[in-house]
Amino acid sequence: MLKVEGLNVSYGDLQVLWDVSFEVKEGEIVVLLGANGAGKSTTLKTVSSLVKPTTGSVEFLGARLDRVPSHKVINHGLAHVPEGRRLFPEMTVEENLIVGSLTREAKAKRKTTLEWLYDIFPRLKERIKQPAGTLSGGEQQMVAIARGLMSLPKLIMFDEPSLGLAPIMVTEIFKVVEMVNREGVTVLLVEQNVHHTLAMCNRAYVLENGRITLSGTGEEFLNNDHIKEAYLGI
Amino acid sequence: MKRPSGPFLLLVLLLILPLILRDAYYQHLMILVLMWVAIGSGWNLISGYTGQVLFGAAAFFGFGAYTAALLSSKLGISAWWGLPLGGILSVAIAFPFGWICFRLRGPYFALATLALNEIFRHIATIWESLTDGMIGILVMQTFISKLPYYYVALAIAIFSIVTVDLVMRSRWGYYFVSIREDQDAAESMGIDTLHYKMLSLCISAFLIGIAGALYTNYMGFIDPKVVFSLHEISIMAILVGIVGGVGTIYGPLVGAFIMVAVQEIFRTGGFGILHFIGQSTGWPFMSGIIKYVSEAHVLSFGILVIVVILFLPNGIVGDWSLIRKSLVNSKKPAV
Amino acid sequence: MDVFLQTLVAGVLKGGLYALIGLGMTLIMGVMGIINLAHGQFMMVAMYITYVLFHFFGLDPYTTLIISMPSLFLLGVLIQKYLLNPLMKVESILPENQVLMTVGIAMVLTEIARFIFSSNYLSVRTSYSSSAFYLGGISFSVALTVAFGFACFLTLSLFWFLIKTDLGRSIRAVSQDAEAAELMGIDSGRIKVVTMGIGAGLVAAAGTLLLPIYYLFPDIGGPFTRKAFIITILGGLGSTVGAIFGGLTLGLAESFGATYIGMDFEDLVGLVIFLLVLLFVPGGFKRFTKV
Amino acid sequence: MRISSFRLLAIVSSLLISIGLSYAAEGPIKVGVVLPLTGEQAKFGEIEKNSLVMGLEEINKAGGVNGRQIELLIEDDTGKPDVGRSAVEKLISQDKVVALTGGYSSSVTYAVCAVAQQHKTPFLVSTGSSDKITEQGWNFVFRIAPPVSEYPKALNSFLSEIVKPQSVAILYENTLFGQSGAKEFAEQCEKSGIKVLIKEGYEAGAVDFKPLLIKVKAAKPDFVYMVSYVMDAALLMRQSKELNFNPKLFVGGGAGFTLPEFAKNAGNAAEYVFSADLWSPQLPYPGAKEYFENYKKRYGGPTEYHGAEAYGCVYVVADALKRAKELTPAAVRDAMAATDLMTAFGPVKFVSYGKKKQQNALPTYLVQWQKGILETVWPKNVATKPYVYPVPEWSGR
Amino acid sequence: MAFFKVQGIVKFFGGLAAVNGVSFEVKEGEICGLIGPNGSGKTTIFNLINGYFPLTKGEIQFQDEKISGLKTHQICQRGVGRTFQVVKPLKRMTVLDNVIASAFLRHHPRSDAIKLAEETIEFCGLTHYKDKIAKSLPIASRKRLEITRALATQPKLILLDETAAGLNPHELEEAIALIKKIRDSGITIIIVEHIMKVIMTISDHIVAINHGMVIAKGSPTEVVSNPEVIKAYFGEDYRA
Repeated sequence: MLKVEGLNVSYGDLQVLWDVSFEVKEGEIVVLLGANGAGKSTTLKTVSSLVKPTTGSVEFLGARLDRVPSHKVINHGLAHVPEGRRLFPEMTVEENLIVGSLTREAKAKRKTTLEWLYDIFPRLKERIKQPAGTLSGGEQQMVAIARGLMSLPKLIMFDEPSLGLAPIMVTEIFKVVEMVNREGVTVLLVEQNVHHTLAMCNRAYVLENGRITLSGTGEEFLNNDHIKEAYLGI
Repeated sequence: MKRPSGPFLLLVLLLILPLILRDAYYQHLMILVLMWVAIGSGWNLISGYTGQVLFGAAAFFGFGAYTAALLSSKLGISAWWGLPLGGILSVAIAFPFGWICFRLRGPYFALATLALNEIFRHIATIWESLTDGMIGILVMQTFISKLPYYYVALAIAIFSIVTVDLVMRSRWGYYFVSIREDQDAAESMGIDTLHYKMLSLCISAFLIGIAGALYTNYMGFIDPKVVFSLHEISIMAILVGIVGGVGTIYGPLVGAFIMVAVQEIFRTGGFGILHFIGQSTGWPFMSGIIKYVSEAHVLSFGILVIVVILFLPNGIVGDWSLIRKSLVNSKKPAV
Repeated sequence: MDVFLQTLVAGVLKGGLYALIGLGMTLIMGVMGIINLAHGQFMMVAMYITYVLFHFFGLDPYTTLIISMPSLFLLGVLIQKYLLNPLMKVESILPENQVLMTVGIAMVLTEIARFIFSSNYLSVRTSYSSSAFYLGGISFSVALTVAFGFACFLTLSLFWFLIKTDLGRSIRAVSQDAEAAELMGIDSGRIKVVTMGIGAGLVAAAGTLLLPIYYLFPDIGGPFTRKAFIITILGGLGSTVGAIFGGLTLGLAESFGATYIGMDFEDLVGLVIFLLVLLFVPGGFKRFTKV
Repeated sequence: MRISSFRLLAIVSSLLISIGLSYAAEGPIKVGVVLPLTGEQAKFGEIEKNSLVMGLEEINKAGGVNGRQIELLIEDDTGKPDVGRSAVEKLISQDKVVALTGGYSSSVTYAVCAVAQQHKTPFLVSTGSSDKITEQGWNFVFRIAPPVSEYPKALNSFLSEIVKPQSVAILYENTLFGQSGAKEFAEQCEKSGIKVLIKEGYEAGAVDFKPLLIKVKAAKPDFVYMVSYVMDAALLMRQSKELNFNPKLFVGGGAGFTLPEFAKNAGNAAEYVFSADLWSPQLPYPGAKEYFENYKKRYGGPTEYHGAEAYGCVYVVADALKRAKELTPAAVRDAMAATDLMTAFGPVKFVSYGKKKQQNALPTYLVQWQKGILETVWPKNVATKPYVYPVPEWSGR
Repeated sequence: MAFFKVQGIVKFFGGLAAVNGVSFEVKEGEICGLIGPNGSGKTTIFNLINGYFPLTKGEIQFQDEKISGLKTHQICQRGVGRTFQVVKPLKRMTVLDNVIASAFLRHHPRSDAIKLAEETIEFCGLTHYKDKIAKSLPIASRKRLEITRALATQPKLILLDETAAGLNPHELEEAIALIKKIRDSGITIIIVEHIMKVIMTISDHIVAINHGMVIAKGSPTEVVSNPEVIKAYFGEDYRA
């Protein structure tokens, strides 16, 4: 479904990704693991064309996304829920969601999508008219996820959805991610939170210093010491 | 280290220029250029080097000009004392000015200085008992010949350039540029940014204030609309700065020369060339062209600003290497 | 009491017009982060368009809105597309070069107007230009009241547009988080162009509405640019509701200043309030409006 | 890098200089003119320029000066003193003019006069109305127009003979013209026992005068004296009408209140408004009416007193050139000082009184808008129509 | 008496506590590592020590003097230098000028400042880049320039914020060597670092933070085996 091959990405003269390749198949949950600064967010930004690679390609359902301007990526059925949620703080919850459905198809189904999402996130329904900036961190994350789903994507990318959340909220967010996947949306997840993600993912890749150093199934990873080394340096 | 000979040659040229160029008209233009060098240098120090874009240079210019004029009209002291005093009082006004404006950064700083500029102009207009309002103040000119004014203006211009040059070579200069490049980094390097921004503003105010006092002495007449003018002084100061080269020692010199020259070329229809062509050929449409050209001098300033900002963002001196490259090697894009 | 009420009415009516001027500037500020120092000059251009249509084609000034607003929209679009957007890529020592660019644009617009129309004062005289009606001894200028009404209407339309349409929501999204907006499929470059157009269109409306009671010459832009940025900062940068508060505040401050301090101080009062707000209420009146 | 940039500078500057010097043509008698032809004041510069050119052509057609033609070298001062000075320096030192005229804004005129005086070149000021210009003891500076303080001369006699008011409100624009006009008038009122209830300036270009006017209305002055320029004047009158403010008189201090645009813009609110005036085509001066008609025919628009001043100037200059012993600036000055000429603008004779030197002393007039026409109503001997006083209330107009 | 002491510092942004009651001490001459997952508040703590943000509550002491409440530049003058996570070089100045600007803090005649700057550049191994414009440097050198500039203020305590992020293995080795060299020259160091390899090898003492609170303190091995720390990094029920 999504095929990333040989990505090299630099910010000015600072190269952050070195020959990164990976693949996501339809219906999967794939996790990109890695310590801070390893290049996870950059990878996602490159996939959604916010950052242009120096070499390499991003292919999604037969289209070369790296050749598409970033605002058109969503038309191909790929949504990106960015790190730090990035809601529109002065707009209400509902408006945030609506802005997620600006593509033609999504717009046509806006009403039903909204109802569907309010079913999934009953908590948001209570806060439709509240400015997004006034919500708690967990609620904001839910709005961000829901906003991503509003475009009815075939694949959705989450960038550290558990960041800065209390442990209980983290568990809940991951439940949501699994649920989204059960609804038939393929998921590409970037996380630090190793345990949760590995337990639920189909496959995982490890990024270290801008390079993919490991790949395999979740089970394989749970028992691999390399992860621990990458994270804790022991 | 060998001293660069360029500035020295220039100095000699400027010193003997009025002796070669006896024409009072060109001497007058040169005096204006030199006055703008001082204003431009002052603007450049706070804006170009310290990075705090000043939209209110006229506040200091007007203050210096009024200091000189009031000395003469109210106290009967020679307006020439206005040169040092105008500078000093401009520094005094720079303190509250800075206290207000330096709470703000970037464009907000710029707007605050613009607002203060306007406030000063209004006060000078309304406070008729002191300033005579728009009736203005007359100061009798001391000399008939242009030469004394020329050399005073030259001295002020040299003083400005040398001051800025010396400051920029000193610790202060390093601090000013550090503040421009990154205020947070500067703070964490132990630089009291507020203090040094204020210092920079004070030096700027001093130079611009002296130029204002020179204006009073030379022109002999001031009113609030002339010396506190947003367009003729504040914006013009910015133009001199950015056209010549932001953050360069000799940028204001080049900028002042170009701005005065452009104004005169347009105003006079290419120093009479168009007129001459019109007369010698007898083409009737030449007079129309002359009219349009002479009306276009402010338009040309506007276009100059747009072109410089888009293509020479660092001004003529700042982007000199770029210009030279494109002149020498015009086929290839100069980057 | 009459003096007070008449001052109040004068301030509110003028404030409505100011709000309209400030709204466009605020919108531009919010989305582009640019202080548009050519805003008053946009207004001047619109006034000339109205003048020409009235003078040569006999169109009523109010009907010329349907031409002046789209024309200025186009002007704004062209300026953003060909002068301001390319500037994003130019690296310069002074980050304020966008503001300086708008100063250059303002000069060029003014001088082009002078080229075409000379410096003469021009005006548009209609039957309602100098008529007034009275409510309890308080006089309401017909044209100013109509202008106020139009200003309210346009303001409400703008709100409707910003809140209810996808394009409006996109504009707000870009102003709050441009990168996130890109991820939602919004072309922020295009939104900037459109926003500049809308901002110019709004101030065009203000100019056209003002013309029947005022007059016109090329340098009229400068004072209105100054008023516009005062309003924008009073209102809290980028806040549309704030711009209305800012406009009314400035209108009232000027009127009450003129009545109770002195007409000399009219402009001064505005400027001093501007500085005070800038210094002591960093968010402008946005702080008190919560929107 | 530095050196080469300076070399370029040197080349450019020497090029400019050589061009400037090479342009010096032989020909007719040269007279310099400094006027604002661009910028905010261009409108008046244009009227004065047109009038000068018209007068010049008439003179040249009639044989010029002693058989020689006159050439006017007209320079734009853009309304800025430093630029005006550039212009006059150029006229004197490069074009070697024998006399100068023009001068619209007072600040520019002052700067320019100082230069003329220093270079001993006679300067006949057409407008520059600041009193101070002829108070400097400059013997090369002459002024054809009365200074701003004398504009309301005729008004004063009208007030003391007919209206006998107790109180006045003075409104003025914050320009040299407004501030000095208001100051002088307030002093004159105090002297003649008229109480100044309100004296308040405003920044030219205000949108709304109502706050000011309701305050004035509440103070109930007998009459209102306004020194305003045309558009502000029209707004003031319109808004006075809207406020139904009915003092005994509205009087303009010249400038804006006498122009056709005022009547056009104020509409019926202009009716019965008085104004001080320096000149009108109905005055019994030879050529006044013809000048007005010819101007209208040739330039398609009406002229007013600024134009008449300039038109008078060119005749005065020609007269002085004619009488000058030789064509040097000093001789022309001497001839000009002895001027005694009747022009379309009025009699011209340069006299010294008070602090003033070489100032043309002219009577001024009171005019009133009646049925959309500006009629001269005072002094009686030159009146074209009797004055309308008392003025009916707004509801009765 | 502690050399450097942070006592119950609290920082609220809006209603959220970014730092909530953090206390720790640093002894003279040691390297103290500050670790924690992304967003746990480490950089905020640096900004509080450095005076960039005012404290909501608590106190910071340096050499028995209260430094909280002072301005950033005053804190620097007291002898606390810092580097930034996102490097802030003075872009249009040369490397030498960057460092001279710092060196002026304690060395007034220009010649002295230049001498110190050159020595510091030498010390940090940037001599090769001395006359280059700062913005043209590769990232590793820019990070090094941050350290050089901080050292030129001759601090007694230096705060290093992610000095090693984005470096390749070879550069990493060099960075570690430099940090050790700085410590050996008698300067106390507090370091925030994500690359555990770096922090484990050089720290004498580690403070782990999560959600703006201290969850563990002690030697590197102690902290890494602390269940709270593992939980913070790997999630609730990771089996270590």
